[in-house]
Amino acid sequence: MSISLSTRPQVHHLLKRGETEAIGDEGLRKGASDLGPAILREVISMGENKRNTIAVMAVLLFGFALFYAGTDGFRAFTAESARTYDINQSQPAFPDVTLEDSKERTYTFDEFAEGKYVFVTFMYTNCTTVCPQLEMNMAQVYEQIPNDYIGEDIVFLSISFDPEHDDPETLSKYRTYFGSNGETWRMARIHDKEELNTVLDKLGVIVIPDGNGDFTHNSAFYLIGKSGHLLEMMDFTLIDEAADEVNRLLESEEGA
Amino acid sequence: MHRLEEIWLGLSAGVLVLFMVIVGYQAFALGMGPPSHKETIDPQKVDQTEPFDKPGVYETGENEYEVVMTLQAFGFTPNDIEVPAGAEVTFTMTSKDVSHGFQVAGTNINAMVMPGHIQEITHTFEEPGNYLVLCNEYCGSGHQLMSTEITVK
Amino acid sequence: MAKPLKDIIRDDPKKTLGVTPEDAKISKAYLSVAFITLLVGGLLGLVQGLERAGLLELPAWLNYYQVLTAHGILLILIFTAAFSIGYLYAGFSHTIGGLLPKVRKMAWAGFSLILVGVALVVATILMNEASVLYTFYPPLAASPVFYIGLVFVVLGIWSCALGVFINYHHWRKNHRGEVTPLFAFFTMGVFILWFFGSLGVTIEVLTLIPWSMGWKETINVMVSRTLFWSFGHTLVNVWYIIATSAWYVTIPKIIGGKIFSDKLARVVVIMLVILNIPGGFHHQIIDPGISETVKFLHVFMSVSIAFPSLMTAFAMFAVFERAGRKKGGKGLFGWFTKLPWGDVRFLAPMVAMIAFIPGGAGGLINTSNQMNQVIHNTMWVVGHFHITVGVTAVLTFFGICYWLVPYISKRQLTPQMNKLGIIQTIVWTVGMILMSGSQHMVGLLGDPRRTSYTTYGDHETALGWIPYEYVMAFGATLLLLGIIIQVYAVFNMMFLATKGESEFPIGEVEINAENTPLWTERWSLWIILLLMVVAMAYVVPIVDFVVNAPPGSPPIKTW
Amino acid sequence: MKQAFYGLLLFSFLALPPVAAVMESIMIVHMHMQMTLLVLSGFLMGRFFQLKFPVFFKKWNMNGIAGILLFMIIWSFWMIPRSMDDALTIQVVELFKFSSLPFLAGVALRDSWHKIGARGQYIVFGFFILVFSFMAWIYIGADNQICNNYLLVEQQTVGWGSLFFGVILSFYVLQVLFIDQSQYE
Repeated sequence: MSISLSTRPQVHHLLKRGETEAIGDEGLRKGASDLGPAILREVISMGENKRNTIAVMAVLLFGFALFYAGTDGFRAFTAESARTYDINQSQPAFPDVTLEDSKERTYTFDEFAEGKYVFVTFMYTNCTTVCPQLEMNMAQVYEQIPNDYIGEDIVFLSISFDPEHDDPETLSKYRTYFGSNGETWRMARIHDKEELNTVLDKLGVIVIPDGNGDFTHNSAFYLIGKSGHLLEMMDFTLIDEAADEVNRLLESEEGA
Repeated sequence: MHRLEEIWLGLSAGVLVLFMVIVGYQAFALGMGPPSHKETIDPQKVDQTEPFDKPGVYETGENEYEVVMTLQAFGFTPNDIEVPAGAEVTFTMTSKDVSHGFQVAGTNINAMVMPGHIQEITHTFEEPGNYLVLCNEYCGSGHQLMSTEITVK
Repeated sequence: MAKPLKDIIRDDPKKTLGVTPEDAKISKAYLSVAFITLLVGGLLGLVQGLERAGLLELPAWLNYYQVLTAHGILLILIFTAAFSIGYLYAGFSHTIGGLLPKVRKMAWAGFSLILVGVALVVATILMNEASVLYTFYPPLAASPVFYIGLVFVVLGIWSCALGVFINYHHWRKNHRGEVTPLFAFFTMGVFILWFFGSLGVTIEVLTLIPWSMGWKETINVMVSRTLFWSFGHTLVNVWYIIATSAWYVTIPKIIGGKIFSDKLARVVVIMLVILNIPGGFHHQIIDPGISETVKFLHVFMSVSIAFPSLMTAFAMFAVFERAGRKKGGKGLFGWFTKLPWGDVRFLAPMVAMIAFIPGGAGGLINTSNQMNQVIHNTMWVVGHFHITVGVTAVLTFFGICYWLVPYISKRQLTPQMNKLGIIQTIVWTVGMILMSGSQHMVGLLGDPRRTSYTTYGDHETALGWIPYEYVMAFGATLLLLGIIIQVYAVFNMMFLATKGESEFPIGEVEINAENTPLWTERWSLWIILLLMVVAMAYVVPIVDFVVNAPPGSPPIKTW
Repeated sequence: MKQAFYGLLLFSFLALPPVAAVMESIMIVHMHMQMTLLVLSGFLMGRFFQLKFPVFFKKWNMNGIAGILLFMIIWSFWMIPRSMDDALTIQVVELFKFSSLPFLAGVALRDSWHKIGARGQYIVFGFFILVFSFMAWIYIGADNQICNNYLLVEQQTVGWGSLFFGVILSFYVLQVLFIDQSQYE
């Protein structure tokens, strides 16, 4: 079983050096064209060309279909973008879980939300990379919302997915770094492992512990509508767009 | 290829694969994998870092113990350790200076303890006795003196 | 295949007329260094063995770890390198018809570089500035001069490697459409592996130099360690390929047989070159900071090296059986007795091969996740590499001497030397069985390696190890005796034995064997595959150690 | 035919659930080793199909272009982070991976490699260097998740690994281009 890995045509292997020189390329070409009369050759090559074109077209078409299907029509090249797209489409309901906030109060999500919009992020306080940025950006969105709406029509909530470490004490300290007031913008943990997992699963938040006490996770802004369903999932790096979107929703609500 | 050669190589490959299967089964299904803890620590600030600021033996559950241990040239802290027979003991270790080895003669406890890294190994001591703990990675002129004992009662 | 003599003389005058005197000089120089080093290193080995058993107390100016460092570096690095270069250059010159003048110069340049390196390394060890052992794990910090000496040694080896590459290229240009002689093929494989295998440790040493000088404050311990082992175990396999070169190429000729399959031998070399470098990772199986899955993958990569070795086992025994049967051996094992047991040129490498059966099995144990935990850093490991390196590689080297030295010095292997060689082989074998055997056993009981004499405060477990250590010391004594005989034999054959022509035994291929395809010569492709395998193996731990690096360690001197 | 058998053996080994699970648990092993080995198994098994359906290959892959395009398309598809993530979470996608890589990409590569000639092979090498460079660029540079199933450090590992592969492959191609290969044949 020898696999030839040569990058040159195989013919040279079969002929010794001297012979190759004697026959030369001329001879090789002649050998190849000894297939039949000129006309027949013409016909064959026409058929060949056509088939080659067909085959290439078919492959390209297949490739196009494959990429189209695999990327939701060239929209989602990462699973994260696919997830955003999916969730924005399906608008899952936020599960009614029990929260424990930085002031050691416990209540369910529905009690907290009660006919308001909720602007949600997921984080953990030990995080040194994305989470501070995420919360910082959240703070900027918070500031861009007119005061009238805050607390009345919309509340903010940062949920920790590291309940073991993030007790109320830790959260109340963490909250002050970003100017969260603990009332209209609360930081809370979901104590019950099962409930936590349901939320993460429903909203497609993926959290992988890395063994060092840190987590690799995805981040986004989640806007929950008044009915408790997810309205929109937004890129957390686009602060102004997110704030505008929220404001637009709140205003249209008022007008109606 | 010769027929016999092919049979021989086929068998060899089979044995090697079987070997891998056993190793893999033990490591992943039976949880007998080698100590591979991943946390890190500043090797120059071990004394100020939790939990190594308070090395010692802690009872963490029913017949479960955690030994927080630092290794330095040429000794182990805490020094003499006492646990009851049948206790499941987890050693959480780090080095304050150079590379050390943590070996308990007569058991399968054997782990490298590197500066900057926290290593963990768990063992259940069934038999009472006086176990010899020694450093098995060269750490300097007093390397042969670096030892302690675990007393299992 | 047999060419008329006239043609041979025209094509390859040097082959017909024996060794080229200039090339022989290179080999003689390297071999002399090798065997002087062996004598010193062996003596230090005995000192260690006696100290370890508590039979000898070292004077105040010399400590155990100093002796151990010198023993390790002299034997593992210098003896093997010098011997290998001497041997390979002789065979390379013989099979391709002499070295180019510039390649000769490179070999001499390499020789000087290695000598300078050895001088620097030995000086720092003697001054007790470098008792960091052969593995010099940071943050143990030796004097910068020690590391600079190591760089010189590596540069010397690279110079020789480059010489081989240049000469090979030259040969290829003039022999289009031909496969290289098998011995030259082995030589290429060895030097390619040597070069790429030493890249990791070179990077490590180059980062250690500024650190040991105080220009850089800290070092990443785990990265250094990983880089070291990418080299540390590859080196062992370099010797192994060198030993197999003698098995494949010369033994068939010595025993009056034929090479089983030229193609198979080359495939084995290619596989060993491609697969080898990741094998070193099993030294880190119980290290922190590497996940179990990555370790498991490395077990797989290490174990895969066993495959070409099993191919070798088959090929060698096929050669033996055919040669024995040709000489009239009957029945299932009759051929075995027909082998030339009284010829040291066969006996020594044969014992070496047999030793690789337990040696290789021990290797599989060392490389597997859980069993490694039982014997990691114990005397078992010492026993393991004394049987693999000390017997499989070194005893083959010894056997090679009995035809190589007469060949390069235009003398003969006299019957007295042959007899001496047989005695040497027996002394060596018995010594190793005693020493390595007791090391294996006491290792299982937990006796740590690289540790000066100690009873750990008369702990009963430690006291139980002492009897084994006595046996070790006794074995070490026999081994030193063996070394003295060997060194005497080498220099006798080099300068004193009867003059005459000796042949360089190059086996011929079986007539009906497959032809060797030319694709085996695509070294650029094998190098690419080698690098891909290395990348696959090392990118995960290295990136992990760099990205999740803890604060580094400053240089520390604890001796 | 023997190599087709070895190919099948390799393929069955890779498809064993524990083997697949171990390989997929490390991102770089998943992308660069498992997928490569799958293609290799198909490459070996290709011999079987070539002998079984000689007419088909001759007819529809006359000059090798269609085959090599198919190979490149399949390979690129699996280098999309999304596809790889989906393979881990969606059974059907995983099944598609295990069939497309060997039976479409591997077999096509086998049949086309010699047909496309030296120039075509350079293009394939160029394609690989491009893919590797691109992966190096996105994975090393990315400071947030591209793949939801792996840690950030694993993504970076893939980036550096791809960079390394790209560089050594470039060296290889340069070497083939500038050193006269005929002396090695």
